[in-house]
Amino acid sequence: MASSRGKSFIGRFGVHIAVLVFVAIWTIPTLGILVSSLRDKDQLIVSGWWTALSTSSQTEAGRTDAADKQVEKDGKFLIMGNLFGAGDARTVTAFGTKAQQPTQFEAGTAADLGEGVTLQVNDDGSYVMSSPKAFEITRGQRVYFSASAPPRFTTDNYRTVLFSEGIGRSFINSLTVTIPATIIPILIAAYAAYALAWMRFPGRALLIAVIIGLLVVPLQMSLIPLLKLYNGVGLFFGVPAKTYLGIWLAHTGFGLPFAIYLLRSYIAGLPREIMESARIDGASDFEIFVKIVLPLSFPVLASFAIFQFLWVWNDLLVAMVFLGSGSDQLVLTGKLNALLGSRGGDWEILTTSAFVTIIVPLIVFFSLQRYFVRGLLAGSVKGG
Amino acid sequence: MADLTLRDVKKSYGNLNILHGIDLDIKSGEFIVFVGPSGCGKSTLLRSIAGLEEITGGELYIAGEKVNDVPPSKRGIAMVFQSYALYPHMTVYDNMAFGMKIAGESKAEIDKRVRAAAEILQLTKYLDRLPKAMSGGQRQRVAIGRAIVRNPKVFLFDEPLSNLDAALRVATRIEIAKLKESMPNTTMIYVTHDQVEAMTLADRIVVLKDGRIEQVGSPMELYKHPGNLFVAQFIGSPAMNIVAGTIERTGETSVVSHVGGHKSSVPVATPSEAQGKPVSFGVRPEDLYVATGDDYLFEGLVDYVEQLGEVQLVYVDIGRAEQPLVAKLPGNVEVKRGAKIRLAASPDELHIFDSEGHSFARRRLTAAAA
Amino acid sequence: MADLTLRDVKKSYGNLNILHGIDLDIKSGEFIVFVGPSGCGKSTLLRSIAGLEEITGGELYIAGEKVNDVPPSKRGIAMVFQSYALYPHMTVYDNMAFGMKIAGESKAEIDKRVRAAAEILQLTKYLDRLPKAMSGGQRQRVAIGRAIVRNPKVFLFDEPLSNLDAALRVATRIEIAKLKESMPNTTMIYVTHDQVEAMTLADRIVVLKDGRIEQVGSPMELYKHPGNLFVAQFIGSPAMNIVAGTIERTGETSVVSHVGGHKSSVPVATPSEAQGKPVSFGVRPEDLYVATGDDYLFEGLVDYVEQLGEVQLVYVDIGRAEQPLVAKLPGNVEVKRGAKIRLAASPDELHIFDSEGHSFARRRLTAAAA
Amino acid sequence: MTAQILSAIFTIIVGVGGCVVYYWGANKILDAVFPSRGVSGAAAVDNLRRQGLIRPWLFVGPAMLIVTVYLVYPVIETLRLSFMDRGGENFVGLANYSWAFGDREFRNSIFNNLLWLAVVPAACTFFGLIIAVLTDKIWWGNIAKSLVFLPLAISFVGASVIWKFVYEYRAEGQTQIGILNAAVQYLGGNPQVWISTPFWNNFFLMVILIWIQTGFAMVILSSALRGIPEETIEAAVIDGANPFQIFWKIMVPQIWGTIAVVWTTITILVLKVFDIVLTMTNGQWNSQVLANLMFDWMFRGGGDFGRGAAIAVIIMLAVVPIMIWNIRQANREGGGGH
Amino acid sequence: ELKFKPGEDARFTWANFDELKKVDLKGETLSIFGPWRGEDEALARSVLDYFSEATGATINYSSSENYEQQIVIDTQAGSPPNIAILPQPGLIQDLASKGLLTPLDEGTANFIKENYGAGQSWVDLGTYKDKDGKPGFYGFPFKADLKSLVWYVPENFEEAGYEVPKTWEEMQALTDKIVADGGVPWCIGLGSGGATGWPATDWVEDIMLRTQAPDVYDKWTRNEIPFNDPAVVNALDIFAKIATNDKYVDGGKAAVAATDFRDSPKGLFAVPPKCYMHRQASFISSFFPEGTKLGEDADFFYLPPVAAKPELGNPVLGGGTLFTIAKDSKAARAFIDFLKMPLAHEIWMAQSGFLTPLKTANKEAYGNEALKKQGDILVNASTFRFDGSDLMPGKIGAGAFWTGMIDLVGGKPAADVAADIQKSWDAIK
Ligand SMILES: Nc1ncnc2c1ncn2[C@@H]1O[C@H](COP(=O)(O)OP(=O)(O)OP(=O)(O)O)[C@@H](O)[C@H]1O
Ligand SMILES: Nc1ncnc2c1ncn2[C@@H]1O[C@H](COP(=O)(O)OP(=O)(O)OP(=O)(O)O)[C@@H](O)[C@H]1O
Ligand SMILES: [Mg+2]
Ligand SMILES: [Mg+2]
Repeated sequence: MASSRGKSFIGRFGVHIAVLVFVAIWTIPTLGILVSSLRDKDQLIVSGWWTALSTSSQTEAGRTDAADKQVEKDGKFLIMGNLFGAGDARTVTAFGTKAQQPTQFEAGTAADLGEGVTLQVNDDGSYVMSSPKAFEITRGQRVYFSASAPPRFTTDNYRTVLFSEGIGRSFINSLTVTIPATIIPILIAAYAAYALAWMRFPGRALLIAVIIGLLVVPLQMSLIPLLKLYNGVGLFFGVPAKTYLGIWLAHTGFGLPFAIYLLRSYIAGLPREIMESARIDGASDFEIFVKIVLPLSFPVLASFAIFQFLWVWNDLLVAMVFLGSGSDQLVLTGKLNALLGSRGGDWEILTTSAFVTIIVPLIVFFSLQRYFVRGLLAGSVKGG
Repeated sequence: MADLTLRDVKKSYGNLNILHGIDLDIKSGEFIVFVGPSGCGKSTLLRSIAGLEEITGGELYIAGEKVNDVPPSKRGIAMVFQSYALYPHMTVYDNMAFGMKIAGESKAEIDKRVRAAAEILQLTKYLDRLPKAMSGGQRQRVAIGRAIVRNPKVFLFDEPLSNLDAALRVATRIEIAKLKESMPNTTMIYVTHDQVEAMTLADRIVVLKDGRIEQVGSPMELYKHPGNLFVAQFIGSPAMNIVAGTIERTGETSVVSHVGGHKSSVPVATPSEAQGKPVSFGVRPEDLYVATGDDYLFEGLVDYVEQLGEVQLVYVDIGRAEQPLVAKLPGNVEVKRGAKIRLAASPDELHIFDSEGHSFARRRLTAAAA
Repeated sequence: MADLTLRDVKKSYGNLNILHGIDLDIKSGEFIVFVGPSGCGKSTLLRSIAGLEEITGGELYIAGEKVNDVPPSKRGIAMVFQSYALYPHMTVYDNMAFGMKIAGESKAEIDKRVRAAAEILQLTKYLDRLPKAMSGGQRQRVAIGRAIVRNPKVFLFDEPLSNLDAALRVATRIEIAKLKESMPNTTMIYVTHDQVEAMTLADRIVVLKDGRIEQVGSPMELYKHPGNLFVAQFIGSPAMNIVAGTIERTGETSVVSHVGGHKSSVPVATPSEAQGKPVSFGVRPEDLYVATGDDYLFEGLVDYVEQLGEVQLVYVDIGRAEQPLVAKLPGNVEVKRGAKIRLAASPDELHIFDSEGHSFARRRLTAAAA
Repeated sequence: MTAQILSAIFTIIVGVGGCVVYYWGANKILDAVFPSRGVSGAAAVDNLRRQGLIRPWLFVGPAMLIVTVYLVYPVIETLRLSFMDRGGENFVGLANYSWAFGDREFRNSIFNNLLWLAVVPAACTFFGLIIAVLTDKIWWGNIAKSLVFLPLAISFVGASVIWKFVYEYRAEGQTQIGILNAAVQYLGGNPQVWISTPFWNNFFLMVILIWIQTGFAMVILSSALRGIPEETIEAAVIDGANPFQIFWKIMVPQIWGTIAVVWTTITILVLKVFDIVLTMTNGQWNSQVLANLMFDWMFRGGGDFGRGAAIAVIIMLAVVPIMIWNIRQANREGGGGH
Repeated sequence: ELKFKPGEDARFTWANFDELKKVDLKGETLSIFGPWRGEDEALARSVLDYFSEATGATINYSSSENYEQQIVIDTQAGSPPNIAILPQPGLIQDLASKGLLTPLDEGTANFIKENYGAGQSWVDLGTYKDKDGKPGFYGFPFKADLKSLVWYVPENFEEAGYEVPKTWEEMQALTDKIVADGGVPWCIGLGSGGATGWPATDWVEDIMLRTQAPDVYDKWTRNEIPFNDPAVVNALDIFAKIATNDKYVDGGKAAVAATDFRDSPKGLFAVPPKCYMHRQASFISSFFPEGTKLGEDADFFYLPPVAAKPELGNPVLGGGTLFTIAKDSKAARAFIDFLKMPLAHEIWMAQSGFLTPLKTANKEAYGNEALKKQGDILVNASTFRFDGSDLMPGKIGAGAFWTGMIDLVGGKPAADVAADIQKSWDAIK
């Protein structure tokens, strides 16, 4: 844009700030799940995801070893050990033996548990419990402590999702569904959109009206009649009712009204002189479409491709209904869905799979974005 | 064979009538130029011939065949659009080659013709550029090139040279003339605002006004014997000077009195009933010369002088309310602003028009032809 | 006060250099016309002045202030775009009113000025139309109107009249001249391909070629004393005839031999070292006349005649390989195609250029000025 | 694995190729049956006219066929069902419709839907437009766009988790894990149960849809913005317009058609929205919307097809004004198609 | 890949496996559609594996997040799975009434009656009318959930000196004592996204069973007594008294509807404890913090009966999945027969999250003490009642009832809530 230069510093700065604020607001929720997907399950609902980035202090419970680990030393019976597992970088600040007073004693001091039994917990989590008599407890003594923990992240969630069995296969299934289900409607819609924008034939206006009307058809409504139809066709020809072809066509059908609507409005806006010029050059409608309209419609084709891709890629319902759920047909969303527990609430898996599924659409978005070129029509016609 | 016949061709946008019934016969191989004021319907007429606009009335024949419903691609035409209409996503080369590719010509043939056209139009350097990286004139040349590489029966040019510089314009004009010569059977229809182009290229000029034909004729005919006031003023630059007058005497040679009661005798026949009627009295700026003696047509003060090099345009205030009289005098005649000047013209170069604007001279001519 | 100063202004697209360093001083209130072949960078220069293109080198001052980084809206300019650049969604009225609305002018004032401009440009009928329902010329007029309703310090016109018919063109040209006169402090920069426009409107003409200034000067200066071969051929239409020659004798008055060994004496001083050097020998078509006696410059056969009414262009084959010689002769001189013709010119009108194309006459002039 | 990839590629080629072959082939056949090149004038013209009659149908044919099967047929089926009882077997006349208008929940849905319609399309289009324009001016625009686009790429289930971590409520004084309440608490306010405050919860749900769909509006509008002739903007700059004026008076009107498209699409989407409501509240706390209500009746507990279909039909009727408006628009712009 | 090698562990009834081998289903495919996903799916598959291993049938198990919707679509459209596993009797009833399900073999009902604890209750549960109004047995109960449980942390009780209450009255006293001690007795979370409110329905059902005779409960679920019958309003009231008492519930009453049911039990394990008791079904243990040992770190007690109504005995509220045949085939029938075998139960019992009322299944097979204890409660139940909201029509049980519960904890009087729900129920009749 010509005006981008020569602007005052403030003006330019303002745009950056504005976009930054906007993007920040838009990104915070997403950032939330990114961080959440890297945290472990239990932490997720204990503290806000934004605190995951800083050192936090938590009050927890631990347990000493039981009597079987006791040693006798200087006439005293000792149980020694560490409340933390290996590699745990937390530090204990205080501890206690009653849930009501979990931070009764400072770390490093000895607490009197009565009957001569004492317990000392050090800041590295090691403890010594001593008693003049032999311990008889079968379960360790509960110790409450307050520990400060550095930020802790785990890639376990990603490991669970990415290395779950059959995921690669579902990935390919998803692509097999998505690629044609993106390209086919583009082709079909582009032809139709061109015809509706630039060709003369009876019933054109009516068709446009119908297309717009069909935009609103709720998908769920059509599932049963269609599946019935599929079953009928399958039965009649003795072929399986649930095939890739079936789901491509289904996605095509559901995506078409929007595709035609979007493409038509764009194609109708192309300069009329260019079409006329091509017509005079002897090009047929087919040639005009292929050689002039398609190349000039790249921006809108790219936009639609992005949306259709997204919608198909993230779809579960249509895939489950029109495609079987066998391993050679189960799509990625289906596979990830299967990783979730029946009662939901596996937020760590949800957040992680949300991120895993995002990647491919994002690649598509990036690679198609360069077709949003400026000034595609520049230099073609002169005038207003 | 590509003669064109237009019979009462009409075109309207909604209830806005643009063409009011055009009748025209164009012989195969003729070079026709459409001129007329901006917005008079030249482009519309051209587009109707091309088949880009559906005409709303009348008939259109190309080579004897009625083409009202024939699509543009089958009319055997090539067209240069006023607004270029280049394919923005194709290079200059592809823009020019497109039509031939569609027609299925061989690669070699396409290449030969595109390069030849590019050479003529000085576009060879730019063959790989996209239209958006071209200057206005360059774009226009591409549009011309696109038309001339093809081999149509009828060429339609809509102001093809308007964005070219004088030199290139002359060169291209000559190329078009040559092109014409090399294709004696190809009909060319050309819209221009440039008098020189119109005069030099045209076999016949069609003068349009408000969607109607005012006059059709060879350039010289229009120049010498404009059929009406409009044509008289439109053809020739600067335009013919028109002053109001009254017929004092009718007959083979008429006498007209005009500004300041000055009487001039004009060798144009007027019928007796014209006696005393108001007329318009016209003389071309270039036909005026500085009167040496008392035998002058106009007298006035020099208002303003435009030096054009070899000639100068002298604007003379002869005391009428409208704009000053213009005289095109040789560049070396000494004329001072504010000075008094007397202008004369040979009686043969004088024109008179009746109150409806029709030329008396013209009427005589047509009578002679009849 | 709006004097413009360009110091070594450069512009390139990527590594394609379009402007190679333009130095130019424009005084406040001057009317400057840029001419040059299509694609030489006129529009680019205009756009750079407007601030629409970021110049890649040099400095640009408006009213003494360096404006390299000043946004277009702060430069106090109005511009007519070569491609019109109308707002497609606004009516003609709104297109013209937009700038004033932005400037916060009162409704009444806007209306007054828009209507006045529309009147001048004969657009009153079309004020409610959208650009897409207008003819090429009408659109161009809207673009002009949009510029003239505003009150800028600098006007930039990029071929504003190219799509207008001759009459309207003259009228508009005069309007622009008047506009200029009514705003003595407004600087105008005008790009055109039309010689007449350039000659009549310009205080000074800037001749550009391939992104460089060839010559700057008043119209008459360029016409009479072109600094080099390019300017000589570019100014004047048809272009100056150039034939190859050799200097036979140097001195205050030189003798040049040219086609067929014919020798002519020219009142142009040449230095002695030029003796025997090849030169170009130029004479304008309009300076040629039919030689009556033996004192002629060129002799040849009439190749082709273009009748333009009061004058005719006679193309004469004088035996050189290049294109024929052109002579602009009065329309009434009887010239037959194929006939032999002898042409002469006054020695004062002859030009000679050295092998690099520099004018000898020019050199003398500048020397005199120094 | 390779075998599978190969078979996937093969399947894809067959699918897409088939489609290409149809268009190419059908046109070739048409050209062959009615040749227009290389035949004499009159015949060519005749053939061309015939081609002109047939070709549009070759172009729209597949689209029409598919749309008929996948959408028109189900619509008719729905219409039929809307006059039937819950099992879809017995004719009940207009009973389902009269039930709907008497139903409190239905009326509540209509009200909520109107709210959604008033807010969401406007907000999405507005934000989308702003972001599309602003990001065009900065070097990191593409990154910014991608971030705004991101929500669109997240599945609905994912999105609902995201917003759980935004709206989650914990009692006052406890550690908040919802960022909104954390912020409120940080600023000294009382945490709110955002999702279950009737009326206002509608807006919190809308925020989610706006968050998702702004990316959609942005993508389409930004492709339209690129189509604006640069020169008109330059002209406006010269005319002294500031960026805001250029935006509102030059850019917006020129992409008005696209804005209408975006607006319409989102409006229709709003009429269809149910996932958000379903996963966040399932229509409780007075946040019911028509589409979710339809879904509820259609599939919950075996479903009542009659009532579900009746609601679906009402949703479809709601789009009629939008349809008319669009057709007007399409007719006005003329589409060049004469 | 069988989980437990046939013949190796005496806890399993391996004889069944050999018996099963006699059924030859090679080449047959059995499609099963069920609610289990994630870990549950793995557990379910471990059972299915034995069937396919023994008979040679191929099993296609699938599930999805919207399986309820999908089963409707699939059955309506005519491409149902062979076996549909559904936890909602209401939904099965609907499908059966539309003629979309096949009744199970004769004798199956009898088998259940004889071999299941509270057998008749289960038979009633699986019996529905078909299209023509003819009753048939459609739903084979396999895998049960126990709902009448109160979870607690034994050590918290120990430290505070609390005893596990034996009666409702004791529980009430304990509640007050905890408050007096400065603690919070209950964690209640009704949040469940779109299904928010359902945990409260379990409370109400449990209270109904403890305050009213079973047949009143049955009438209630069938709307033979109105929802706003004093008996129901009373139950709602009892619950409301707990849930809307700021002192009784963690976070105060505002938190009740807002807290997710999955997050709710975590208060038990907080330090210091945010609450001492949490009433929830057996499955909730999978939402306990990782590493929690049932029976040690956390335990449960039976939601006690009301001492004042000894005649009601020990009623048990539960849930479970019912296996139905949506598309008949030999394999489907054989599969149902497989479910009758103790082995089928024992395999899952030996792992986790599975209870069975099947008396012939070896209780020793339970994977841990907690399960065994729950199994005992189930088998010894004097009355077993299925989750009432699942028995009600979807619009009520998964709609108005939930919404009503939210209103109730929001402070709306119980009578009004009940009246509203009844109104909705009237609307769908
Ligand atoms: N975007 C661009 N990228 C590369 N080259 C360009 C671009 N725009 C213009 N040019 C080239 O710059 C040169 C100067 O262009 P400019 O438009 O200034 O010419 P001009 O003098 O106005 O010509 P005309 O009289 O034909 O309008 C031309 O050769 C043109 O091809
Ligand atoms: N689409 C349209 N709708 C309505 N009027 C139109 C339309 N297109 C052109 N016109 C009008 O028709 C008239 C003729 O236009 P046309 O383009 O033929 O003029 P022209 O003679 O080519 O003019 P110019 O020399 O300026 O190009 C003009 O007055 C114009 O305003
Ligand atoms: Mg025109
Ligand atoms: Mg230019």
